[in-house]
Amino acid sequence: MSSVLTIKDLTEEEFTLPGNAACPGCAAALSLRIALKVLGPKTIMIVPASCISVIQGYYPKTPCRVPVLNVAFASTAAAGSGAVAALELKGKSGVKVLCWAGDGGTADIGLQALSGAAERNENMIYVCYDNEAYMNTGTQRSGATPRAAFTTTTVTGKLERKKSVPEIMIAHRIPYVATACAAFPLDFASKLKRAESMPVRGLKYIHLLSPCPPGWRFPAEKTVEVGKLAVMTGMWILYEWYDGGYNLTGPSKALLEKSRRRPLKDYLSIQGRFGHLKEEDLESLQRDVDEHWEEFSKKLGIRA
Amino acid sequence: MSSVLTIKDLTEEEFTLPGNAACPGCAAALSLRIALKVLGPKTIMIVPASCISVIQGYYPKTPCRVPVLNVAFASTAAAGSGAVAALELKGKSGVKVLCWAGDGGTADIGLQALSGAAERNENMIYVCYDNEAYMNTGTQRSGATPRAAFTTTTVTGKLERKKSVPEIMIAHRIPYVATACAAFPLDFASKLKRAESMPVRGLKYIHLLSPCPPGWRFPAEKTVEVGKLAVMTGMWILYEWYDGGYNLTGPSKALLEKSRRRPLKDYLSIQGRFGHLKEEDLESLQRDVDEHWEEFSKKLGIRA
Amino acid sequence: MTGNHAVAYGVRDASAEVVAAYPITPQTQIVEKLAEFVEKGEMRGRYIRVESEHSAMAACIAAEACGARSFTATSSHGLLYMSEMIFWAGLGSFPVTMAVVTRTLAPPWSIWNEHTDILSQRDAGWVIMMCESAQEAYDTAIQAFRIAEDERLVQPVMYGLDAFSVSHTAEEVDLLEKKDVEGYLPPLEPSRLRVYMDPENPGTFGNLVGPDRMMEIRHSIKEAFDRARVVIKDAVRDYEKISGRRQVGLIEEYRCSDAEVVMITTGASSGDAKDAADYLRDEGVRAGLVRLRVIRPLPREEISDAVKGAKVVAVVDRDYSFGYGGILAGELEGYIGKKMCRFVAGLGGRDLTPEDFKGIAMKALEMGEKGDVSKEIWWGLKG
Amino acid sequence: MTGNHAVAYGVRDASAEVVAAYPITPQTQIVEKLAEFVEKGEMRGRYIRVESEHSAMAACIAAEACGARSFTATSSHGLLYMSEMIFWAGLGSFPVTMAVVTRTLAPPWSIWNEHTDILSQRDAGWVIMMCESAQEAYDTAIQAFRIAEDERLVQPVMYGLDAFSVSHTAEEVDLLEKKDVEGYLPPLEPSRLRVYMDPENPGTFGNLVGPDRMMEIRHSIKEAFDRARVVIKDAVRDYEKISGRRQVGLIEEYRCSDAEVVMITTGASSGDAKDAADYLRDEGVRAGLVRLRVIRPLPREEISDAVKGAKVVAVVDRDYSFGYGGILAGELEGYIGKKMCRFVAGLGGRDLTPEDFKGIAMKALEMGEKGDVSKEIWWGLKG
Amino acid sequence: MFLEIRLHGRGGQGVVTASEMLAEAAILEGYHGQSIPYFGAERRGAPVVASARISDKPIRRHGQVYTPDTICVFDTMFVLRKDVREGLKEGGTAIVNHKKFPKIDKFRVYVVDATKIAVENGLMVAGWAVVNTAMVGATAKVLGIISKEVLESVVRRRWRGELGDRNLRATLRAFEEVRG
Amino acid sequence: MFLEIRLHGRGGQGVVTASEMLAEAAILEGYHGQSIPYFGAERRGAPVVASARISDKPIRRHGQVYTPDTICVFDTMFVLRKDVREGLKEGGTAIVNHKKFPKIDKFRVYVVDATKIAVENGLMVAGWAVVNTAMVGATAKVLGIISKEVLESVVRRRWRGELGDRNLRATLRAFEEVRG
Amino acid sequence: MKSILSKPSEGASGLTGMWRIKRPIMDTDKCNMCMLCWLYCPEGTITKRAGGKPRIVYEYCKGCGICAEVCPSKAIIMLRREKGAVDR
Amino acid sequence: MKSILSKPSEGASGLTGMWRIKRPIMDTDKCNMCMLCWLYCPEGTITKRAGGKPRIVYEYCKGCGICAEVCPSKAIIMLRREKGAVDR
Ligand SMILES: Cc1ncc(C[n+]2csc(CCOP(=O)(O)OP(=O)(O)O)c2C)c(N)n1
Ligand SMILES: Cc1ncc(C[n+]2csc(CCOP(=O)(O)OP(=O)(O)O)c2C)c(N)n1
Ligand code: SF4
Ligand code: SF4
Ligand code: SF4
Ligand code: SF4
Ligand code: SF4
Ligand code: SF4
Ligand SMILES: [Mg+2]
Ligand SMILES: [Mg+2]
Repeated sequence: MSSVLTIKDLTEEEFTLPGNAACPGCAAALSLRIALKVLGPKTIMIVPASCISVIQGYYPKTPCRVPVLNVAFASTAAAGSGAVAALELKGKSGVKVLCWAGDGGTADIGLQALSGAAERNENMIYVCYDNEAYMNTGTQRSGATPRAAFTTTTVTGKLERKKSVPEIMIAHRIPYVATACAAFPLDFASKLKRAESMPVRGLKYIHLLSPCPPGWRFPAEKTVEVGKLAVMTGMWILYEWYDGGYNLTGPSKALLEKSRRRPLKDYLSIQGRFGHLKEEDLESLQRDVDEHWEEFSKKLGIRA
Repeated sequence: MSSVLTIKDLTEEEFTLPGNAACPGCAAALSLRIALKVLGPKTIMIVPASCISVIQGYYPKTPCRVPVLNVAFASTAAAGSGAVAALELKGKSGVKVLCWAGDGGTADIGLQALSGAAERNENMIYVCYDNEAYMNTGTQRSGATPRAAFTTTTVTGKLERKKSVPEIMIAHRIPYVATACAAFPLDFASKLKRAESMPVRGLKYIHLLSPCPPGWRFPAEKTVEVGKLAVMTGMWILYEWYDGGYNLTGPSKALLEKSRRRPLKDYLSIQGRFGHLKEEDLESLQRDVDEHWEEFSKKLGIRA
Repeated sequence: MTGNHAVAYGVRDASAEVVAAYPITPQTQIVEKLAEFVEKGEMRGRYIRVESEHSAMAACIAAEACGARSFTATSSHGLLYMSEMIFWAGLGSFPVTMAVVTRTLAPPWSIWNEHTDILSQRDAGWVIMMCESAQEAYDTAIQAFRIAEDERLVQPVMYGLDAFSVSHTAEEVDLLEKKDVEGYLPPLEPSRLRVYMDPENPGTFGNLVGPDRMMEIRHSIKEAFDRARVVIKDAVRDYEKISGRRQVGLIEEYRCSDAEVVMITTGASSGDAKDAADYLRDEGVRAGLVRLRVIRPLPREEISDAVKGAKVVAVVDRDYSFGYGGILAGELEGYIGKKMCRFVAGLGGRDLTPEDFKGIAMKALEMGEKGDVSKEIWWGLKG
Repeated sequence: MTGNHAVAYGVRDASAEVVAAYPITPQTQIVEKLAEFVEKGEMRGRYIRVESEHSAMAACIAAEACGARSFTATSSHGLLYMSEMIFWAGLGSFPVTMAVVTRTLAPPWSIWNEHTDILSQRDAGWVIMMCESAQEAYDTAIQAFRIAEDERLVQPVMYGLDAFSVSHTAEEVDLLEKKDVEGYLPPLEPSRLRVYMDPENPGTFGNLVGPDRMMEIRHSIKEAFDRARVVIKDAVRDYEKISGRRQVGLIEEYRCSDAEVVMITTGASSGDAKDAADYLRDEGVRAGLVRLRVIRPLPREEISDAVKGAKVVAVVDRDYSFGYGGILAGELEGYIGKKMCRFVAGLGGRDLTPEDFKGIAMKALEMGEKGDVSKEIWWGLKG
Repeated sequence: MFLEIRLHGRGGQGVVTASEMLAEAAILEGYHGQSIPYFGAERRGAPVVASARISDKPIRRHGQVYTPDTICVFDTMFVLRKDVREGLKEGGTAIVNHKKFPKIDKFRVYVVDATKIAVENGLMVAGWAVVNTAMVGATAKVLGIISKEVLESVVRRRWRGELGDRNLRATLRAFEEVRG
Repeated sequence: MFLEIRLHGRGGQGVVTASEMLAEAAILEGYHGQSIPYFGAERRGAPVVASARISDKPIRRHGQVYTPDTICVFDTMFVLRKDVREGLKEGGTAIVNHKKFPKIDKFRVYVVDATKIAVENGLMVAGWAVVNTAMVGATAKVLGIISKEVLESVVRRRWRGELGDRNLRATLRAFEEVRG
Repeated sequence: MKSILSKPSEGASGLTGMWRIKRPIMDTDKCNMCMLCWLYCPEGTITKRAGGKPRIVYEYCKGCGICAEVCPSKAIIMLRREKGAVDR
Repeated sequence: MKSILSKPSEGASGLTGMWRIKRPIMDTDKCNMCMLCWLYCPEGTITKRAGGKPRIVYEYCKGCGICAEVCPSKAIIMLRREKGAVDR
């Protein structure tokens, strides 16, 4: 279970039409474009309040070439459950349900519905695109905002650590959990493909780090670079979890050894949201990363 | 960090007065009685809709000798957060906040508020007394209902596995997570004491298995026996998690080896809610337990 | 059969396809019965055991969007907890139906009857009905689907059952033949929907609408509601045909035409009020009753017609809006005028009996005679 | 300063102790500013960055129960998502205050102005006020604490700011001296509360109340609301003293006394309506205006007095209840009677200008002359 | 005819079921029937009340029964409690689960040893005698409008097989044994 | 006096800030002032509109400005768009960020090279020239009721230190360089 | 201003001893004073006597039988009410 | 009965090429057809020509510059609009 897609595997057909309302350089828009290439037209999207609801622009137009059900902020996975039930009942099991929600709509206000759907093991794919704050409302902190980041509600930097939704989902023991990063679209595409083609029914969860130029305060063209640095510095780990065990994927595979990881500073210093940090803050965050890897590497051993 | 309290350590003073509205043999009432002995009168309780809200009987009387704020079903940990903020601001840091919620109010409708409080690491103790269904409304399934159990909304037995809130809380990396069982009040008391006296601020979470005679369908006098069997069969594991690592506690310490565990059947067969099970169901549930221990034993290795 | 079970049978007989619900006293019997129907194969639908009411309604909405007939039930706090999604269903024109067992809102906790909960959702774009008995609960459960899905309307419908006095009271209930119900209801086709998620013909529901277009979208719902009266009347008339039983339309008039005092009520205790009217007439007082079966659309004209001849009208509210008063009285004020007495009664589960209604009618007559009806009376208030 | 910032400054100046809030457009500026005040030490309070609005209100309630002055702010869907807790605060008599930036409810998504959201909570046991300007937003933020905590009332207070036209519009705002505000507000003492969690004197809040006692508990809230008028008037009078500025009480009457046509409005566009009244008077039409500053308790008598002399009254609703109509018109119907014209205007963020109000007033006069005011007019509806 | 019956027992004795059975039986006999539970915190052993109405006209009212014609007392302990007798009409009937019971002037008192009947028919749950079917049998007899055949069908609808047999036996025996 | 101004620019240019600065400056000059953003999905580069009102009487209305006396066009690209000029009163004023610009008969047109001024003062964010302070300076001059001193204080309130210096320089330079 | 708090009192739900169907009877002679019965009684209806021996408060004891089950010395037996001592 | 669904169309938010401040210019000679620019363009405004080489759709290209950044052969440069070709 480790086939990796290549560019050639992605259809040329676009399911998000150009001329949408995403900011220039938006990684969330990029990832959605890729995702729909993988899943194809027989997909119903469920979208809560978020940048992605705004990206769709104004009625009576939409850039989305698959059906999209916009839903209330807290209700994504519950709406997904209703859609799955209806489709199965109507015999349309070929139609996939894709929930596509932000970190706020997943880690905070949508967590309960997601947890409920996970416990019931609803047969759908849930992607959380994580831009690490409430971006649509102008960059307030979310549970997924990393420690020390500036947001408009943590003007001196967030005090608490980032909530890990993938680990929470693993605690739910659903069939498939993965992390991804918008800067590695083929890794993301491969994981989506895997999630889609798993033989077991159930909830497949992918948590996608999605750099955001205005929210993270970097120039639009740096989106891919920032995303790559998140992974290369080890701040964000690419992995999959299924059958009770973890796998590192993509560049993260090579980063178990600390020396292979780029210094965290490279990632932090190109983003305005970390601009206020002092040297000791950087060090403390670097320690977090190192500890996290250490903890994580122990989990890697466990495959049931 | 493993001091275990004895009967002598528990005050004779009662903080839940006799003559309350709990069913005869209620383990939740027993545990609350013990908990308040440990925490003492300088405790504010936050209680959502649940059996515990009914146990308090009718206005203008209450059996509770500590202040109790009854709150809406979904709001326990959020209300706890507000109470903590107010008490700290008012300089009353000696007063503890104890959230006391059922499994429905914790694993299902209250999970989001709990997760939020965990991410913010609010300084309070949260006890989930888990009677494995919505008992106050007459035994409907909850996320914490174990697989195969009869409830009024799973009349042929629940299909999905029990959601593990302690594991979800561990994924939040709060300072202290423990499981307990009402049949081992001193183990529970010791964990509460530990949670209370931890030097680090933050959320301490204890998940307490709480047998329920009418809901599980066994005679009232068997409450302690049923609880003990839950542990001795390995269906319920007593453990603590802190500083990044797990500890088994109480009788569970001795149960790593499968042969030391009582057959699961001993536990299931004395409860009406499992009365419909066939031999192969029992075996399949036994396999679940064995697998769970295997998985769990691997985690025991990890102490950061 | 209890009112709750009557609803469950109605939902079964109407071939609901997706049920998503969360338990709450005194609604539990409805969803327990439905869960059982589904598990035992007596119903083809799916039962989603959601983790909250908010999710229940979200699941129903999405199920409707995917073409499935859907149902939920709740009460009091469950209703408030799903309020955001109730508006979502109403403003999005998803023809969900929902039973609401009316219960007092906390705090403090109370599980007994009051109508404030269902009335608190009266702006949400739903048709709102109230049931007087278990039989009417069954009938309404079926009619609700017909009304909700009528192409002229396509809006959700909720109906109230008084906690315990309808929900748990066991009464005689005639059930219909499944095939009659099938003929009565629209086909289980997605075409009946305004919002349908169809990969063959993709569209986006709910993206932003600017100030230049939103008001027109809202107005189209208003127009649907303008048609709702007719839709309901048709649904009732056709139901009379399949059931062979008389049905009440928007309002029920009981001994109203010659009444000097008319009580206006809704829900379970209307029966007690009818008994009271009979007793009063035995005693020589011409009392009558208007029962609101439908609260949205509010049958203002029908009511003002019905009470035209009365000397005095007593609106009995089993609900309250602080700083405003009894809600029904407030809403009907302009249509009844200076002869309207406002009674607030039966809050927090306080029972109402024929004796109470006799008292209310007499008090109203007395106030009418004195010429001052301005005071709101809290009936049965203790010292 | 924008209306949003005005609220934040008001809350700071009132020494709020616990702020728990969740962001939503167009409320974000309020909570961002408060978060900044707290982080930068300009305010002694705590800011709880909750994970939802339901939790925001729950935290405020518990903070009040532990003796802390608390505040939150939200809008539209945030308001609906916390609805259960809004009722909890109201029915439990927790004197929380809350700013509501009024915004159109979805679906479809809209972030623009409409009043249906705040009005949807009108049964919750809260005092409800509406602000016309940034200055009034500041003043109201402070007065709200005084009103909420007044021993004669002890109920929560919410106040609306029209999305963007008040919330984001920058205007002149006079701030008060901190010490004046301190003198104006009740002391920060737990004694002002009906519910106080005190380990020295333990009690239980909210356990079951049977049908034998509940109605009396509700009635005690009704009585508090009966006193609310006076409480508000006192709060306004005392505020005039410390601010040296004229304040509006329950309603504002603008050129009403001799008006042939009176418009009834609330919120931001009342200013546009006043300009319209002036223009009309320039053109020889005696137009006037009643602005509702307070919606709960509903100032029925005040309004009916104010419009007594008018030939015709035009109630302008920026809100809608399907199957009922404009909410304010519906609520005032009985008090204004047969000369009331109902206008629904400015839904979904459609802007209202002095030209619109001129048109509305003229249309009302025309309808009044024709003698038929029964039709509800959707003003500014396109094709 | 308009009959109001109130049943008093304790959680676990099947009081609500009994009132439903009475209403159902009346309906099968061609009357109109209604059963109204009073819902509180229902705990095993704690007091429980339910009511039933039987009438030859449709029953429209939905309130509790406050002035019963008949009370049915499932549990001896309660007999002496004031609230149990509250509202019972003068000349009304009390049917009591008891071996024997003193006459009370104002009421007609019937007794039946429902506990014994239940125990002897193995109608026990967790140490509790479930006396509801016996009490229904006794009440049916006293009311005089419900036949044994109808009782049988009411019992059979609720309990299948052997459990049904035992409940039926209890019902019919109480029908026979009740005495006034 | 009652002046209505509408500002047109793109996300990232500081249009709303500019309208707030104008209103604030007017207030400091003793007038009443009001700034009203039109709020949409604000994306970098996407069209943005805001309005301001200046009056010698209190401003009560709160609607958008539909018939401006003056429009302020931050971005050359927009100049030719119909919606930008929509409602501009005959004889009204247009202040345009441009090197030079053709006279238009119906309006009085002023130009200022705000982009150059911003660039030369290092007012760049992510490759964007933030032209708002320059546009405020130019507009202030054209309106003729706002003094340089007031402009300075309005700028200083918003930006401290060196950033304030640069913004102030841009404001004052535009004040000087705008021509009609 | 009126507090709407409920106040702590015994018997908040009445004399719950009335719920009992079996009655725990303690044989103090057999008792070894381990106090497990006290520890496990859900109701708190077992108190300590002066001498240190446990005592059952029958007003509120619901008769669940847990004390009898956990007593290591079988010092407590459960009597069916019908056959046992007269209830208060 | 009226559907209230929005229908898919290009330019749902207008000609977003107007948002651009820099313009990507592709030097097809330098292009090695790796299609990374196509893969990474968030807008989908890079399409394949007949010959297999990428082409930029300027009506909607927002000028984010990602394509230029990810191009391994530096075949795309970003021109400031002011100095570059006239925009449509
Ligand atoms: C109940 C409710 N609360 C708040 C909002 C306001 N809101 C809309 S989108 C959003 C932020 C979404 O954040 P996230 O999920 O991280 O997505 P992003 O905008 O960052 O893409 C918020 C707070 C809402 N729509 N509904
Ligand atoms: C929003 C809301 N939904 C439903 C309910 C009804 N309700 C009250 S208690 C309860 C069950 C509680 O279950 P749990 O938390 O497991 O506690 P238990 O009753 O089992 O002790 C339910 C469903 C409610 N009070 N509020
Ligand atoms: S704010 Fe960030 S996530 Fe949202 S559209 Fe812009 S770039 Fe994308
Ligand atoms: S139902 Fe269970 S948990 Fe609830 S009071 Fe009874 S025994 Fe305790
Ligand atoms: S458990 Fe038995 S031995 Fe121990 S104290 Fe109680 S009665 Fe005595
Ligand atoms: S029987 Fe139960 S309630 Fe009574 S004393 Fe023993 S343990 Fe306590
Ligand atoms: S990335 Fe560069 S080399 Fe590759 S296809 Fe695009 S333009 Fe050509
Ligand atoms: S500049 Fe950005 S939007 Fe334009 S083609 Fe390149 S990647 Fe796509
Ligand atoms: Mg986000
Ligand atoms: Mg439970």
